[in-house]
Amino acid sequence: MPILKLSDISMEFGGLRALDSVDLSIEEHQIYGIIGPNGAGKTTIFNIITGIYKPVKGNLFFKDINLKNYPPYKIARMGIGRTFQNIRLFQKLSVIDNLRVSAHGISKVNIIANMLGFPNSRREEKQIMLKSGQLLEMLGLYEKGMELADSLSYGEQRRLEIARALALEPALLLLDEPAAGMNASEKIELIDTIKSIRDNMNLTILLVEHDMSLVMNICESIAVLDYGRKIADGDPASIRNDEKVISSYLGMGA
Amino acid sequence: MDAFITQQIDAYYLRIIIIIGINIILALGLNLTTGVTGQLSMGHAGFMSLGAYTAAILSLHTTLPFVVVLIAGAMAAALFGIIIGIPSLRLEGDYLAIVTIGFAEIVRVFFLNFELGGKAVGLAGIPQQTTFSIVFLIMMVVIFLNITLLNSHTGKALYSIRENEIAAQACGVNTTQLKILCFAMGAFLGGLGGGLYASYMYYISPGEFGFMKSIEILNMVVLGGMGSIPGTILGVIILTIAPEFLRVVADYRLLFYGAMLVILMIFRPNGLMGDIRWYDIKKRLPKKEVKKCQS
Amino acid sequence: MFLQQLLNGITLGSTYALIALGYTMVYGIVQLINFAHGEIYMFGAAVGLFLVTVAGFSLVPALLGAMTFCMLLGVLVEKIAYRPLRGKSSRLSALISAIGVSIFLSTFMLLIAGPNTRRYPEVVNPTTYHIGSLQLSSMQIIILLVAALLMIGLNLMIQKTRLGMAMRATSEDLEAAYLMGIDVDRIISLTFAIGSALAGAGGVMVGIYYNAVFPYMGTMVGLKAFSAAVLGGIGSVPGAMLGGITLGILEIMGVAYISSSFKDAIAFGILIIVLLIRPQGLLGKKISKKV
Amino acid sequence: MQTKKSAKWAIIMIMVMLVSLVAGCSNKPTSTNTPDVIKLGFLGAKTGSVANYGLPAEKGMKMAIEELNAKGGILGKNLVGIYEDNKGESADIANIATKYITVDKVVAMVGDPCTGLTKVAAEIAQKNQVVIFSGGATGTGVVEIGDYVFRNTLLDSMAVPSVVDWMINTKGWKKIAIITSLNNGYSTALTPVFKDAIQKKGGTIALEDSINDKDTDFTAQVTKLKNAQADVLVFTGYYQEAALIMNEAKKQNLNISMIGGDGLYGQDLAKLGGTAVEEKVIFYCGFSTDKPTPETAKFIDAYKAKFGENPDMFSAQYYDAVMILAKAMTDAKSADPKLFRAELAKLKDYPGVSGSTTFGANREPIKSPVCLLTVKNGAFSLVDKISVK
Repeated sequence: MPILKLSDISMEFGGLRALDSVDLSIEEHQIYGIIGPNGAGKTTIFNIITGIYKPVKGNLFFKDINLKNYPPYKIARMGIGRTFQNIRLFQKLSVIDNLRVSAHGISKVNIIANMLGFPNSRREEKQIMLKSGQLLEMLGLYEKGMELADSLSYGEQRRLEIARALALEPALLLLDEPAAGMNASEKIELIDTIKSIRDNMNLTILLVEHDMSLVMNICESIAVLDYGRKIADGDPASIRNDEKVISSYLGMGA
Repeated sequence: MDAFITQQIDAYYLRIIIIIGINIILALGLNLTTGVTGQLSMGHAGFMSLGAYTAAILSLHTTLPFVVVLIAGAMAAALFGIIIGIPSLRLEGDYLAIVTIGFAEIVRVFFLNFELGGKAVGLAGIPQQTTFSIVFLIMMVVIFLNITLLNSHTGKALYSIRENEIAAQACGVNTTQLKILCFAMGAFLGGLGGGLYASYMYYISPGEFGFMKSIEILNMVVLGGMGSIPGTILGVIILTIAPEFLRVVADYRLLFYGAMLVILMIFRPNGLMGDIRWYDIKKRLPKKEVKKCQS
Repeated sequence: MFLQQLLNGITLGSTYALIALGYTMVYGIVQLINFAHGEIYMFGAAVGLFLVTVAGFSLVPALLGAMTFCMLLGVLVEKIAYRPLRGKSSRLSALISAIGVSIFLSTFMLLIAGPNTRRYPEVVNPTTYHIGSLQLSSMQIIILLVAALLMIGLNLMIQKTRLGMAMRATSEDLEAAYLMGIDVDRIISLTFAIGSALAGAGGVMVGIYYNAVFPYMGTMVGLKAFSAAVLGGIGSVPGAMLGGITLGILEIMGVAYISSSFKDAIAFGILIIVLLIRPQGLLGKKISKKV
Repeated sequence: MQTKKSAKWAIIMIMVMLVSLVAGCSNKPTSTNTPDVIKLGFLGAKTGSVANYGLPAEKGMKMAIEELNAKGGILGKNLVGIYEDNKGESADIANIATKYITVDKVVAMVGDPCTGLTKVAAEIAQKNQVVIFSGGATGTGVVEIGDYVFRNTLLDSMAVPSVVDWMINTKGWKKIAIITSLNNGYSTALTPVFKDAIQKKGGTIALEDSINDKDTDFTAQVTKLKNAQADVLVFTGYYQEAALIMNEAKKQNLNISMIGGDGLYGQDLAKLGGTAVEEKVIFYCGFSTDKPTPETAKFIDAYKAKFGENPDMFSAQYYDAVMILAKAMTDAKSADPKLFRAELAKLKDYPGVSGSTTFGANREPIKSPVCLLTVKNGAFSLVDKISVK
């Protein structure tokens, strides 16, 4: 059974069709890539999955739950974490506090307990700190844990976004152009990180990217978008040989 | 305790200290809504007047204990906080500011027409039940709860709304609920401070809770540093004491006050202590674990 | 009586609209509630009064003098209090700075002129025209005409001239406009200049019409005018006009037929309702959030 | 780096604040107990929206103190006035009253012009047993606060019935419209007094309407007034709005007289109203610069010479308040509020510049006569003097 299934999703902005009857099916534990040129509707798909936009047509299921009826925060709590293409960190919070916001999302303790410092709240708080510390370690941000997010370097900010999404303990992680603005060696490092996250944390990863090499390298399955339509999907090898893809995308010398 | 304090401290200074205490309660309320959550509220005086009038009327016409009176005032304000919080879900920034200004004006006009509240004449002879120890006690509780709340993960979620609402939602933060909650809590503290104020001043009238009062409280939060508890407290202390010292140059006081705001915003836009992170001093990162994953 | 009240409302509304124009222009470009705008309006009234009574000017030179003064004042305020904040600090800081300027200016006027209300001498021949049961004073006609002319002129300038185009570009996206080679600072200065000059003109005319000039005259009117701008759709010039007149009529009708006790509450209450139903205002563009 | 620097800076700031606070608390000012002066505290606004009452009041008080000191002071001691600005706000007046009493050690406070603010200060004065003497609080519930509270002003409850009687029986104005300024405590308190008197004297109320202080647009109210076809308009607010209402009435060709209380007594009534108020606005008060008594004439001349403007009711009442306090202290041979307070309560037929004053059994002032003033050629002129019944 696929963990995420989009069927016949369409989206419009002021009469402009951004997505046109897109179907996607993502199996559990996959690293799934969506590629396409700028404006193909990649980020729109993310915004639909996470509930920021509601599609004009179609349905989307996450483990049998129709996400259409849920607000963004509930979708996040179900176990869908995401990063943003244009980094959206909580700039004036410390690195570890950025993670604690996500931990709040899945916390079981209510605000009163928090305010009064009940034992269950304190126990949970300790747990959260511990887990957040581990995540920071994993993404190589431990030493920066107490700094403000806006004092981090660009690469570190990207990794912090991933860490923050992971703090939601997601079953599905959405990465929006994780390699944007990175140099070759950073990209290699990123590939390792993504793979190890998937393996160690046992989750499914969906990423959008226009860097072909990265996608071909780590994705087990790929969908290609062009002008809001899915023109192909399959494993990297078949995508590489797909004629439509070559003509509309690869052919342009990527 | 109050007897001891009254003996030790000159009445004039004691009065200023008590006013500082009340202002801290008021300002910490606004700090929650505007400083922490980033919902610009320019009608805090409206909540304050709701609390003040409720408490004043109750203590004039009933024999309820003072604590009950205070809480009733605060609850009345909190109720309106929720009502005003609802537009904050749809409106942002300056639009919200205008709605809150409008709300405070409506409340003021309501009290101008409110028979039981003495209309424009106001209410006089409110029993003076606010004492140093009561203000001090409530202030300490409020500060304590603010600190525990803002240091908890819920607190961080509140800040995250100010920092980036969309990302906050993507992190599973129920921004709708927290925004309304913050408006309610801010209004609650506004009403609480209002009740204490009414019972301390003997006399309240609608004119006192005008736009300038809201601005005064906002300035306290901004001067100290938005979202910072020590900052807000410092802002309150400075802006409560400064006018007393500046009385010497009475005529130029407001002039100076205005100029100070501009200069402060240019040279320290985050307020005096907005960019200091007291948190660092208190909390440490958990110990580094033996590496479990081989990345 | 209804028609007379309607006319009263339109005149009051035109005064709001004149001031609202300045708010809407500044807000449209730098997204700042220029709280000092009400005080600039007050300065306009005061300078005009000074020119008429002390310097012995007649109406038109006094009006021009007040407009020039306000223009300079507006630009100065922008240079000192807002420009240093632009880009590097939050909108709230800018707002606080604006409030600071507002307090500073009204206190300054209080110190140099005293708290008393003053009146204009009769610079306009106080003729009253009768149309049926309606009465229309010469000053009312002047206010309505000037407000309409300024609005049309402003709209033409924004729509047709290069400067207007640059303004629209800047309000659309400040950074992009900068990259396109538009001198953003100059455009913002000009916006403040034009908005402040309008406020100055409004100050003189309202001062003459209502015969009242005092240091705090700008505060409440400023708030109302800003509400009018929001009501009409902030950033939109016809919106400011429509919002101002709507607010004026609502207020007067409230006083006439409901109760004068709740005059201000009616104005703000309607504003809140409009904002909840149509947050972008009557004529504003709906801005979809970019994610 | 940045963080460390600002942290240090902030800590220094806090230290400075705390030290100054502690220093302020512990360090009782040294100048307090200089025994050779008697201190009086001024209560009134010098800035803010009611500064127009506080400023002339301050001048009146200053003048009285100077005159007394020129004559050698009281009990051989010089008088010293302390003039703080309360901005017309109750939090400020409370702070100031407390400061006067505990830091400056005043024996009496003079003020405030406004009833509400006077009540705030009176509570504090009563508690600390310091005399407070208001030169303007006309509303109810002031002297009830306690036996240290006095006022010297023409009470509305005494003046209004005579005035209404004059309106109805002398002038024949029976259909009366009444306008209240809603955000003005003085006005909302005065309106019921007028309504009560109108009912008792057999008048009818044709229209009840309201405005707000600091409004400038009264077109709607005047249009309504015109439709109501009343004989006369009673306006209970202040002179600024009175002038603007009359201006608007003139614009709408409405020929109506306006009656009001001493809130209309401000020099600016004539300046603002121009021809619209000439002989149209009539108000009662206890002080008139027109046809003055010899004492009043002397005061007016001295005031004009000193400040270059005419005194108003507040200057006169503050002047009188200081003089009455001085008399009480001289009579009691003491500047101790506990002692001279009793002398003060005995005051009878004091010939002040604002009319004669007697304190009745409940310490309420009985002032006579009531002057009805109007504006004639830009100056206040006496219409009638009626005695209080």
